Amino acid sequence: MMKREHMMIVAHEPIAENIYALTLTGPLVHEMNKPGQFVHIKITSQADPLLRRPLSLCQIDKETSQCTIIYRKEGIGTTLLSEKRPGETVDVLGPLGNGFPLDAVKAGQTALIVGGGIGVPPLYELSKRLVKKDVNVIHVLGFQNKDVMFYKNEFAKLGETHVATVDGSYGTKGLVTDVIAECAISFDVLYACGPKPMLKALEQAFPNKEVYLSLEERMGCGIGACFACVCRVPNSETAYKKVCSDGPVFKAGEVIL
Amino acid sequence: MMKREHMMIVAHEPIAENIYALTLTGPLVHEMNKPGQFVHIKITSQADPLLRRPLSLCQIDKETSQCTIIYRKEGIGTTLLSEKRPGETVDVLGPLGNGFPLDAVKAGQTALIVGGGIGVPPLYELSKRLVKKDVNVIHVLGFQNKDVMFYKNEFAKLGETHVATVDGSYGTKGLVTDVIAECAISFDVLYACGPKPMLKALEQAFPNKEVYLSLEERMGCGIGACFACVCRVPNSETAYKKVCSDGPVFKAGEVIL
Amino acid sequence: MNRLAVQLPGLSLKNPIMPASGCFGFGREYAQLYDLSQLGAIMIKATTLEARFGNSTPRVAETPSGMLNAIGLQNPGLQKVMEEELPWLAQFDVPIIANIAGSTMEEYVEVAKEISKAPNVYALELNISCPNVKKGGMAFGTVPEVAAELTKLVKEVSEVPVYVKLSPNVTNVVEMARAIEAAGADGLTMINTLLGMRIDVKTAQPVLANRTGGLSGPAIKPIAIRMIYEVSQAVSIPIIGMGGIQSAEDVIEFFYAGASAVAVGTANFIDPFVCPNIIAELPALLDELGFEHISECTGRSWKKGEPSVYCGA
Amino acid sequence: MNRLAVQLPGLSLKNPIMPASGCFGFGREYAQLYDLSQLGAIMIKATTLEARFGNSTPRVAETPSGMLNAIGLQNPGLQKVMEEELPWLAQFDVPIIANIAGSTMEEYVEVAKEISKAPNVYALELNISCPNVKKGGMAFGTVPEVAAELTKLVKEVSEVPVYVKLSPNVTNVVEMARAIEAAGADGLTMINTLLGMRIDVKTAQPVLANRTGGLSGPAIKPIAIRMIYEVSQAVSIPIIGMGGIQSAEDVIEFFYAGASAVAVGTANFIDPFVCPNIIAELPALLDELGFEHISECTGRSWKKGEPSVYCGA
Ligand SMILES: Cc1cc2nc3c(=O)[nH]c(=O)nc-3n(C[C@H](O)[C@H](O)[C@H](O)COP(=O)(O)OP(=O)(O)OC[C@H]3O[C@@H](n4cnc5c(N)ncnc54)[C@H](O)[C@@H]3O)c2cc1C
Ligand SMILES: Cc1cc2nc3c(=O)[nH]c(=O)nc-3n(C[C@H](O)[C@H](O)[C@H](O)COP(=O)(O)OP(=O)(O)OC[C@H]3O[C@@H](n4cnc5c(N)ncnc54)[C@H](O)[C@@H]3O)c2cc1C
Ligand SMILES: Cc1cc2nc3c(=O)[nH]c(=O)nc-3n(C[C@H](O)[C@H](O)[C@H](O)COP(=O)(O)O)c2cc1C
Ligand SMILES: Cc1cc2nc3c(=O)[nH]c(=O)nc-3n(C[C@H](O)[C@H](O)[C@H](O)COP(=O)(O)O)c2cc1C
Ligand code: FES
Ligand code: FES
Repeated sequence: MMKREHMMIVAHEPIAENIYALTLTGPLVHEMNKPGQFVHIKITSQADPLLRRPLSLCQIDKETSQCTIIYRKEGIGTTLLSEKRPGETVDVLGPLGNGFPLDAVKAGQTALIVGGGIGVPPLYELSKRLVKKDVNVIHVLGFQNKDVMFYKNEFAKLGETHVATVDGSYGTKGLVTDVIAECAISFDVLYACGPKPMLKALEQAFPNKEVYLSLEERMGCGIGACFACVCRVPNSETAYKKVCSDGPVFKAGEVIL
Repeated sequence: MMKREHMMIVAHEPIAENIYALTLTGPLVHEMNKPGQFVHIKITSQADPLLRRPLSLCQIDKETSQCTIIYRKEGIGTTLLSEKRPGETVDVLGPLGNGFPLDAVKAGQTALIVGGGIGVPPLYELSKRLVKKDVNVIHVLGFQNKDVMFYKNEFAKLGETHVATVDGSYGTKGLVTDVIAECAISFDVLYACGPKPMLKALEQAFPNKEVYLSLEERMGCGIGACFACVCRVPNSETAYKKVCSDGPVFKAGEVIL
Repeated sequence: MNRLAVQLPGLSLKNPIMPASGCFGFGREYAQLYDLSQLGAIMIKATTLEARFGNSTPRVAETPSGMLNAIGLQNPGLQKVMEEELPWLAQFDVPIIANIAGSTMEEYVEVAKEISKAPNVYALELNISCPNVKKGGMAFGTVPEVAAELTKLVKEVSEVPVYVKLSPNVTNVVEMARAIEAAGADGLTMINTLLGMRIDVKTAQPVLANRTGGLSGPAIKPIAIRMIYEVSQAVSIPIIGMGGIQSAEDVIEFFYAGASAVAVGTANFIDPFVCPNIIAELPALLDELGFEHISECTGRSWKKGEPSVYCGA
Repeated sequence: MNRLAVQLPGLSLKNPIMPASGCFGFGREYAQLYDLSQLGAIMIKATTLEARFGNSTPRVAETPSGMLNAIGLQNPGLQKVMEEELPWLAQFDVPIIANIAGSTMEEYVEVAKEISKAPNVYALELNISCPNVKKGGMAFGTVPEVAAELTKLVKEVSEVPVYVKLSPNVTNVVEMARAIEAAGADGLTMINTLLGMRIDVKTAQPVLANRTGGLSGPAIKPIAIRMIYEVSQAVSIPIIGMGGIQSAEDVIEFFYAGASAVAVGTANFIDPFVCPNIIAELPALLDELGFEHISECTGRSWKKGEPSVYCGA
């Protein structure tokens, strides 16, 4: 169940250029179930910056009561977050949203897992869970360049892993869709998280496949109350889904990207 | 000269109920000259709380490049300040204002030093300097009660020290003026810092003595530019003095309390 | 004796704390977190005659100690609110204040007439001041005669008392308040959001798809306090105050300014438990300040030297 | 080529950054910290005919990401400003914009006539919107006809271009701006402070001795941006923007909204070096954003698809 908790930072370090891994501990970890869920973090106790920041769960370890988040230092909130040290606490609301459906793919089947940039983190917990279910996983990860690449090795340990970089500084030069086409990857179910153009390209590329996409939208409450994060539903003028509480993961076609 | 510097916290601890001693280090210490000067501290890098907080210098040690501030946890700014740990920095603007005139009293003469509550800190550096000049110092310190009393021993090492508490939990029950009257303290020059009613009482009690009073006022800039902290001057409709840049120490009669 | 109970036209509240309209949906999300019966009342999301999708996203943007929103009155429409949301809310022991909006006077009247019949709707709140819709909204909230006319029409059909929500985007809020009081309003709620905007430094384009939006949160608190201070001295109907409330201390400040109850908006997004927390903290704060009953605080900043009299339920 | 130089009526500025009136005194304090010749211009503290003490203290109060002030136009009066402050400022290579105020139209006219003769005064800024003085101030700033009349009278006597400072405390800022433009103003400056208030929880009394005060600082930035966005599309005279600016990014946001230069107020209190710091940071920011000259940024949020043309000095 969703709760609010001041979680303690146990580890916090840069893992690539402007990319940080933040490990938190607290009872709240025991509420975290599905890969693809996110938490909403209030970074200071003061009114500026005012809003919570949505960040995906990248690893959930109930044994040690720890969870890990990977984030990019972007604006003021993540910059202030990056200054926090182990021993300090952060105010966490979560877990929020519905994660990736694990039962969409069966043991022995193949899941293609596609991540772009800072959309990669939630896919790691997803992949771990699928591997545990004996699903065959193939990862295609896209980054701007080698310097901002992270978790390649971690993913490689779980299954076949391809990397594309926009500038060609590592792996295939180009986009994740280039890799998928080039390697003629075949799969049963596709899971993806990343920038909207990437998600749109994947949706279009595989109209007849089962595809799950994790979306991002500017949020107010993060829990479904404020109507900030809605997206439209096909064939309706007024129907909508909320990214925070109905998503962030949607089946391709369920909402208009 | 006034400068802005991020000073490093070397020590920070509670010394009485809600009273903290904060020791800072940095080159700025070498600009700090007069007891009674203050610094203007910005507590977070964010816009809330927005304004700097004026806090008096309690000790200036050029040899170790350290200065100490003693403050009471009052509102949001000092509460956030109290959470800062050694190793962190604070944004300091200073030194500001004109301190107590040391040359108003000569070697061998007697200075009566009167402090009330959180007005006590700047008097410590003042007393040290006067003692160094071979001035005879007598301290009268007033506190609400024993729990919020601080620096009694430090002052006692420098000279005769009397304490009054409002509730009688330590020393004389009553106000600093009660102690002065009771003990029939005689002196050449009086220096005081504390709540306005105390300063007024002292001004009235010693109309023929040389009396220096350190004032408090709500501040904007702290450097004389915003006209927030003005007080009136006797016998004029428009004349004024600024507490931040003309004060905070004024000779009794110079401004209207 | 309940030290927090307050009586307002149509509303017998166990405490004066309620979530503000648009910041609590229809309560379903918060009901997963705590028992809504703890609340003094609930101001539900603005309801219009037909369902509305609202504006394109992004619909929110952060500002220093505040946020802009341009939701654009998204709501499921009168019928669904009557058939699904209000009956669902009836399971809680809490009066509902129905926030209503429209593009025309007729729409307001129609919604008011129907929604005021719902058994758990104890009052209406006329949203005449939404800055995020093209038609209606703003104009109703800035021209005294228009606001008065609308108030009159709604009063004629409403089965419950009518509160009118004032816009802060006016030169003279007292003039608006007086016109609305004269037109028969039972109470005022204030303030709605201030019209604001943010532009993205990288793209040079407004952050909100709607370009402008309504500013809420702590940043606007001093403006809300000033307006309530002015209006409460000029009218004799009660005021439900709002604008940046985050704590029990803020609630007291609004009462001192002249409010008789308060609503909490944006703060629900930062701390979803803010309303029950404030309710829990108020008695101790009243003790500290030396008040028997919270109503003693109303207007204290301008009612000079008034003796402290118990005046609650 | 100077990428920051901008040309405004009467003002040939080496850069578009200037301290806002009332937040920089007459420059003496900041001159101890840096060379004032670095600044684009200086807007001096409001000058009235006679010396004024202003309001009682406390005169400032903190609010979330903002502050309230009720200085009340304290200043040494026209004569002293002419004889002491302006000549002292003449040692710096920086144009002065004289902010003038009054209780009557006659007072404005008299001050404008004299002060515009000072050799280093290159423009006037009519403060028709000070919320902290009983007479004048507010009314001049909220009624278009009154503002237009005052503008006309001052234009008749002034030897330098006249900028009029708009109040945000109005329903329709565009209407005010148009009336003032039609009356012959050479430029607009906006925004002045929003009227606000804080009440002390312990005493139940307003924190400011004057009770209400003007809200400034980052909290009001989204309101300033919105108003400049609206007004810049409705008038053809240039706008000097202000309200919560703290950084080079903020400056760009004001330009995108429609400003041609900016003033920095409250931020000087938080960081006395803020103006020279912003000036130093702007060129790198222009590089990052791909602009040759800062003037290209003006109005970019609404001038859609306009080709990037160099239009500076
Ligand atoms: C469901 C979800 C999961 C996410 N998971 C991750 C993650 O695991 N790692 C990661 O690095 N980032 C993630 N993001 C994006 C992350 O929320 C933003 O990068 C972050 O909010 C930026 O905050 P800031 O203060 O640094 O930037 P600022 O630009 O200062 O933020 C200003 C405002 O805009 C919002 N905002 C800015 N960028 C985004 C964005 N891309 N999406 C939504 N809101 C935004 C902020 O939340 C804030 O309200 C996720 C976003 C969503 C919606
Ligand atoms: C010249 C000078 C020297 C001072 N020296 C000391 C000192 O050595 N130790 C100490 O404990 N206190 C000192 N004070 C008082 C100290 O500045 C306030 O206690 C502090 O600003 C309170 O900040 P806050 O955020 O905790 O309270 P808040 O109530 O949150 O502050 C809100 C605003 O009011 C201002 N404010 C509140 N109380 C005062 C006050 N008494 N005087 C001036 N402004 C105030 C704050 O600076 C801030 O702008 C001094 C004040 C002045 C003017
Ligand atoms: C996301 C959001 C949606 C809102 N929707 C409505 C609405 O539908 N009707 C209305 O009258 N006010 C609406 N408001 C205004 C609030 O009810 C309230 O008046 C305002 O936000 C000030 O209070 P606050 O600062 O506590 O949020 C909305 C505010 C926000 C932030
Ligand atoms: C302490 C203070 C004094 C001010 N005095 C004046 C003044 O004399 N004349 C004037 O036109 N504006 C005055 N202002 C308004 C500022 O010039 C500016 O318009 C406003 O503060 C918004 O900008 P900011 O948010 O950067 O401070 C004053 C503002 C402050 C904070
Ligand atoms: S963020 Fe509030 S409804 Fe999704
Ligand atoms: S605090 Fe600004 S003049 Fe003293």
